Amino acid sequence: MELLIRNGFVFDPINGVNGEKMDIAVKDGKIVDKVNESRAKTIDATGMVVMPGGVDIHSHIAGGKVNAGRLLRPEDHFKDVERKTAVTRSGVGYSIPSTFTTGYRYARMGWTTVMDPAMPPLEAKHTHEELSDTPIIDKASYPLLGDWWFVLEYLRDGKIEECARHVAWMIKATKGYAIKVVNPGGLEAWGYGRNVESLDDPVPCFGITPREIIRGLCKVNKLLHLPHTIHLHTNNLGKPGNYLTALETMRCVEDLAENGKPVIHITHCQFCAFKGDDWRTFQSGAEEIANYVNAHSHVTLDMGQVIFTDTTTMTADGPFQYTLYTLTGNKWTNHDVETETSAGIVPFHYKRKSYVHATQWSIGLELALLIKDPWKIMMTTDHPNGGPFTAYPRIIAWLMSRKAREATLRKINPKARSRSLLPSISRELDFYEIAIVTRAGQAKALGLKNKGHLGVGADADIAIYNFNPETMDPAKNYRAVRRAFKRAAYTIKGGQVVVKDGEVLKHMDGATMWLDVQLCEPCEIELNENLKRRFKEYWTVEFENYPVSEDYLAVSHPIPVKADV
Amino acid sequence: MVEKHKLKVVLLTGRTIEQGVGKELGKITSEYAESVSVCYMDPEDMKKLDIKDGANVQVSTAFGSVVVKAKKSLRAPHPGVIYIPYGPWANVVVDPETHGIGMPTFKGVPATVEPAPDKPVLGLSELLKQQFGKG
Amino acid sequence: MIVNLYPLKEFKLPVIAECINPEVFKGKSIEEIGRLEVWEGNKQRRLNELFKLEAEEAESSPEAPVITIHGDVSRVRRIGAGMKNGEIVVKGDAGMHLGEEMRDGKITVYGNVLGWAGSMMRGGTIEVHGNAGDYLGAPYRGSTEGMKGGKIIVHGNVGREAGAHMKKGIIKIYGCAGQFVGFRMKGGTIYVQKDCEARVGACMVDGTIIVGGCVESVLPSFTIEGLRKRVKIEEGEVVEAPFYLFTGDLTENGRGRLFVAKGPNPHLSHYEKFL
Amino acid sequence: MPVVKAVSCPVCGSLCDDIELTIENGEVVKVKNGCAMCEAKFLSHRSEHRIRKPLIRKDGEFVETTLEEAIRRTAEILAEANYPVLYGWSNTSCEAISVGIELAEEVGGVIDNTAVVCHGPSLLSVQDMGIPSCTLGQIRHRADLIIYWGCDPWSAHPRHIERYTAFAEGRFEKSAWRGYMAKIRSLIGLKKIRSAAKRLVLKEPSEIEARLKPTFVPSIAREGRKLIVVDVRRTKTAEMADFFIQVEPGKDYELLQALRALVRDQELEVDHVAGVPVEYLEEVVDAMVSCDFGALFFGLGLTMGGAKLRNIDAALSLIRDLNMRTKFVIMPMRGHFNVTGANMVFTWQTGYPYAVDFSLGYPRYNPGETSVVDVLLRGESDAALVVASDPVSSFPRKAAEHLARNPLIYVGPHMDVTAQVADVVIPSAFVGIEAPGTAYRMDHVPIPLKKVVDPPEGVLPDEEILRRILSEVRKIKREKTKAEAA
Repeated sequence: MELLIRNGFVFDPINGVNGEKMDIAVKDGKIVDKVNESRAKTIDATGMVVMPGGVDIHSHIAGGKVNAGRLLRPEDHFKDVERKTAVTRSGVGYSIPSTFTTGYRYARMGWTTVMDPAMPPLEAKHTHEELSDTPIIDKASYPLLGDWWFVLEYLRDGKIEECARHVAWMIKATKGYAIKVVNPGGLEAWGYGRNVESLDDPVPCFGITPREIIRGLCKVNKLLHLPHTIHLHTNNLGKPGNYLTALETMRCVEDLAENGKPVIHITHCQFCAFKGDDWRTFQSGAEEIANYVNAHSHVTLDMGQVIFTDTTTMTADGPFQYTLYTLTGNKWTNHDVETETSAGIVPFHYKRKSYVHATQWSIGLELALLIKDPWKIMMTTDHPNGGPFTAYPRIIAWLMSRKAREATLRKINPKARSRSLLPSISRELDFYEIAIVTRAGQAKALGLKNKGHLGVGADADIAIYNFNPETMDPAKNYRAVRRAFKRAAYTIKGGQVVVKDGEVLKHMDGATMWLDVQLCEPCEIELNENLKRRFKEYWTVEFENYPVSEDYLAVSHPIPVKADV
Repeated sequence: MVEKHKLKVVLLTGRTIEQGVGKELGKITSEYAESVSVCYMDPEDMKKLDIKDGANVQVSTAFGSVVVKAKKSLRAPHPGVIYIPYGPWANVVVDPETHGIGMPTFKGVPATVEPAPDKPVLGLSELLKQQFGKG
Repeated sequence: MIVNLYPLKEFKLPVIAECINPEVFKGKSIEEIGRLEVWEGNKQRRLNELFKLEAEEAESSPEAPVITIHGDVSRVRRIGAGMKNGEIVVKGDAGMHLGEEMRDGKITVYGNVLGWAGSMMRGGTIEVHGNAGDYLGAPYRGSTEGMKGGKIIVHGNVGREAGAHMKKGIIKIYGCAGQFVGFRMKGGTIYVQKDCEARVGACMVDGTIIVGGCVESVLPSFTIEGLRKRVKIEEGEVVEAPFYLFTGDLTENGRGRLFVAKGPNPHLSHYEKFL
Repeated sequence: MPVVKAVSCPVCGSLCDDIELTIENGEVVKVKNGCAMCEAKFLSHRSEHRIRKPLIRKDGEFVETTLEEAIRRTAEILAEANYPVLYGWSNTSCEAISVGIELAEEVGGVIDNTAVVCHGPSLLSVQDMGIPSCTLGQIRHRADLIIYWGCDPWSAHPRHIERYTAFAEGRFEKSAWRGYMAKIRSLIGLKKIRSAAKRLVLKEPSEIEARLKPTFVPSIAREGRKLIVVDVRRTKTAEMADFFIQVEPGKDYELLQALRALVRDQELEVDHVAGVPVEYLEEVVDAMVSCDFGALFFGLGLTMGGAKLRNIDAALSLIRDLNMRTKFVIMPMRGHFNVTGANMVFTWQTGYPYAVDFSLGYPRYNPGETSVVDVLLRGESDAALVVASDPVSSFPRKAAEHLARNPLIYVGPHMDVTAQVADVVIPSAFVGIEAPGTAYRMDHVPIPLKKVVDPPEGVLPDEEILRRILSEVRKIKREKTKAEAA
């Protein structure tokens, strides 16, 4: 199968291509130098933007928590339905779409790779069953390891290498992709309804602090040579004044950086860039965070942008979700997972007229615009926490157009408007920068070699948007930008045209990527014996029933990693 | 409460370990039929009706009537409450009303119990024939 | 215009016909109306495959059409859903979700109506001369958006959870009511002329419930406030009788008002010692 | 003899996965670690009551047929139906359920699982309130107060208490087994003392009681894990409890609301609630708010009668209230081994846990309207496929009647009650014994099911049967489209 995309404006930041008119050739699912023009199917992309397929570094699309959210909210689904067609399955939205709909909606916007950021290891099979039912897109998931008893105990005892070996086993056993840490120490404390409040607050019953967990897992990550850094949801998330915690967290691993490479990813940073002592004095801490990030190279961030809509918040941060429930009185689901982690879900409505919500909206955009290097900040909504991923076209419009931002600013809470930094920011991202914050930067941060670019050998995941940057100014025509990104003219996945004019043409499986972490051989057996001994004490399932076998992955895509231990 | 050897009671249906084992052994086994064509009663209520353990009784509700064997409840005292394990016999007398939620009323149905020494407890296939004309 | 609908058969399958709505009929010819889409089971049909349609010009021509259904449409769901004006008259029984999310206009049913009548209603009037099913005026599953306005009158009995999550408006029931009248209600008024099953006003936060008949019991989480000689239901409708006034539900820090007629409820007399 | 370890038990929602089976000549001959139901199930695969050949009803009697014929007939019935019902799913694998949903979508039917007649009301209330819960290990490690309300694990989930709650050994909480044994022994001792005292000392009984009492402190004040049982009858589980509350049938809602008011430090204007003195309730509430980690398990005693779904609403609200004071979780005691899995797969594919109506081409959900019992009671469906369940033995007669009146297809391993009134019967393999798959424990932990022996010759797993039906339905639809075009 050969394909030739002709004459589009290509934005491929990893290869330094900035809007040049060129052809992209595809053969057998990969980008190639050239194809036989008479045999190849041709797509005329004249007057259109061509980019690598979108990559989402953080989007809750699968697993126990997401499904508990779906179950919780029939009223979220019943007016947003997708009818079955000759090629597609039916489903529902809105903020937590069913699996088939999730795959289709991403593909319709030109996204082809999505990372689910929070997999409770004990329930990893569930995450994978859902990922396998999420069509078209490639995906992976990060196991939650920051409060796993093994990690707490080994790090407390200073046994970094032991810890690394067990983490490696866990990543393989859960078919995971990166180390996810959520409110380190806080989730274990939540087992008894408590929390930790600073990096040096000891974790009850374990004699270890969040700082030690973060530093320890950073070291583990390096020992294992994992392609992504540790992926951290900070302590004190969602609390006024937490920008200080975020800064301290970034600082606490400064010394672990080598060669200017990132060692930590602070996720949905908007939620940890709050200044103020309480909700009344609440304001943006984006500037302070941005200043720090501009001066350091060991951190990457994603936005966690807020959209004014009714959505469903869900994180592994049980105590945070509990706070959200006490603030709103809304329905509340909590799900603690033995020995490992927790989870909470609360529906939430971000309102334009609320000072706090409007300020949160502003913080996300301030971060993205004040951080100078687009490779350090990625566009997300922390789907569905800040809003559903289907809002990406709107965020792109805000990033590209001051006019778009002003249009929204006019409609928000006046106090929030008067305090927002946005009116003073003139920066408008161009398509090259948009390609970085929506695909290239994300692929790079994830260490995905074949994603996020259109160089020879890359996966042929391509998005074509019907917007002519030569004749139209995105800053002025932001509505056209929104329309273009909402319904891709074409989405090509693995060399196959899956979407045309925003309509899904094909239901196909995407791959699930996971790290096949290879340890130095002899310790594997030792490791298993050790695990087996403690299994009965720690978990309520048998050792051999715990790991996820490859059968659970519709299309398994192991990525070998050689570890140092 | 007792009127001509008829007792007004509240009917509950539910799980018993015997029913649990019986259903796993197979629904056409005699173990299953014997485990679910019974009605557990408070011993005091049995005295009122002047019946012994194992006597046939007729349980009637607004929705139907079925003959089962009375059994002395080991979970007494629960006067005025009878208990029939889930199964085709109980289904004849439970309240099908779901109150708009999909769940019929399997517990707490007003019922009467009366001795039925002359009426047989039907076997499963006889019961199915009687109720559905099939089976 | 008046549009008369006659069912062409006794429906066995569920029929979904939200197109039976004056707003939709407005400005259409009878042929066009006949071509409107409905679902019968899993098959898509046209309205005229299920109904015989007749149009007649009304003497005074109201702005929106009047739709009259002659016959049993208890299998037909979503009649008048979302309607904003005009009138629907059902001379027979009507199916579920009648007048769901209705904003204005009037629906009259000279028969019974099944569940979710007036669900999530915002305005307008529904009058049912027979009985109504469960969840009268209540929201969809998982939602707390109950009735926000309008009026529902039922001359017969109603099922469970009438007026659940109600915020505004009035429901008058001249028969008996099932369990959980006014469950989690936040405002508005519910009047039940006859008897009420248990758990009236459970978890109510605000609003008023008036019961003229016997209540099976009052929840332990209600507290007695006093005796009242009469209660006003709405402008021009007052019930003269001594009423116990309870407030609750304490478990929700509620200040909802529950009036229960004293006469038919001697079993509540023990509350008088707290007065 | 080969022994297979770490086998998951396909009976109840506890999904114990530590079963050891001894296999001889392709048959399970010995079951270790399981309860009575587990043993019965694993030994039943050799039962004489197995269906071995597909059956079709002709002139009122069953005749044996080929699998191809049975599948063709099934597909014809479903493809022609205007409003078919596809019911069951809780005793099969998630993989089979997934195919079942695709089939329901293809034929525009209503698909429902057995939750509708067990914890459906719980799910409805969860959709109103949410549910503060956890996995069972969390309770094993931490819970110092365990409440079973309207459920009798001793009968329905026999190993629940020993594996996950009061008698389990946890990291921070130890098993209450020894305390329980001591209590039993002391009760036996007490009986002996009493009768000895009567015989020898011949004192007034009240005097004996007065002397004996002080040494037996109410066990609710005892240290360590506590067990409270609330039920309408003194069940076996209730006998183990430190505190038993016998509630009047149908009055659970009042009791729960009263507890809520007490947790909120409000006074009640009544002396008794649901037949229980308010002072007792105050004692129970003390135990609730003073525990470090409480867990409430509830069963069908709350969902099947009285206030039904609102019992659960009140229970969930009670737990929400209690979380203001301490840590408390709540969990439904799910019955069939994979009813939770059925809810999970339904939810991720359609957005809703059960009672999904595909007749308009997209998922619609409204129990009471789209739930199978109501569809049957109103007489709307015109055909039914039953997989891995036995509705005729679990539905009220009137609902079962409508099932039996219309074309009815049964897929399952046993000659169940439903099979006996069906029109097409397709035998299937036992999932978890003869076919592998995945099931979800009551706390949403996915557990793999093993294949330990081969099914009888020619008998396929549910998943494969459903796939064949689906492809046959599609074939029939294509043929029909072609014929119409021509």
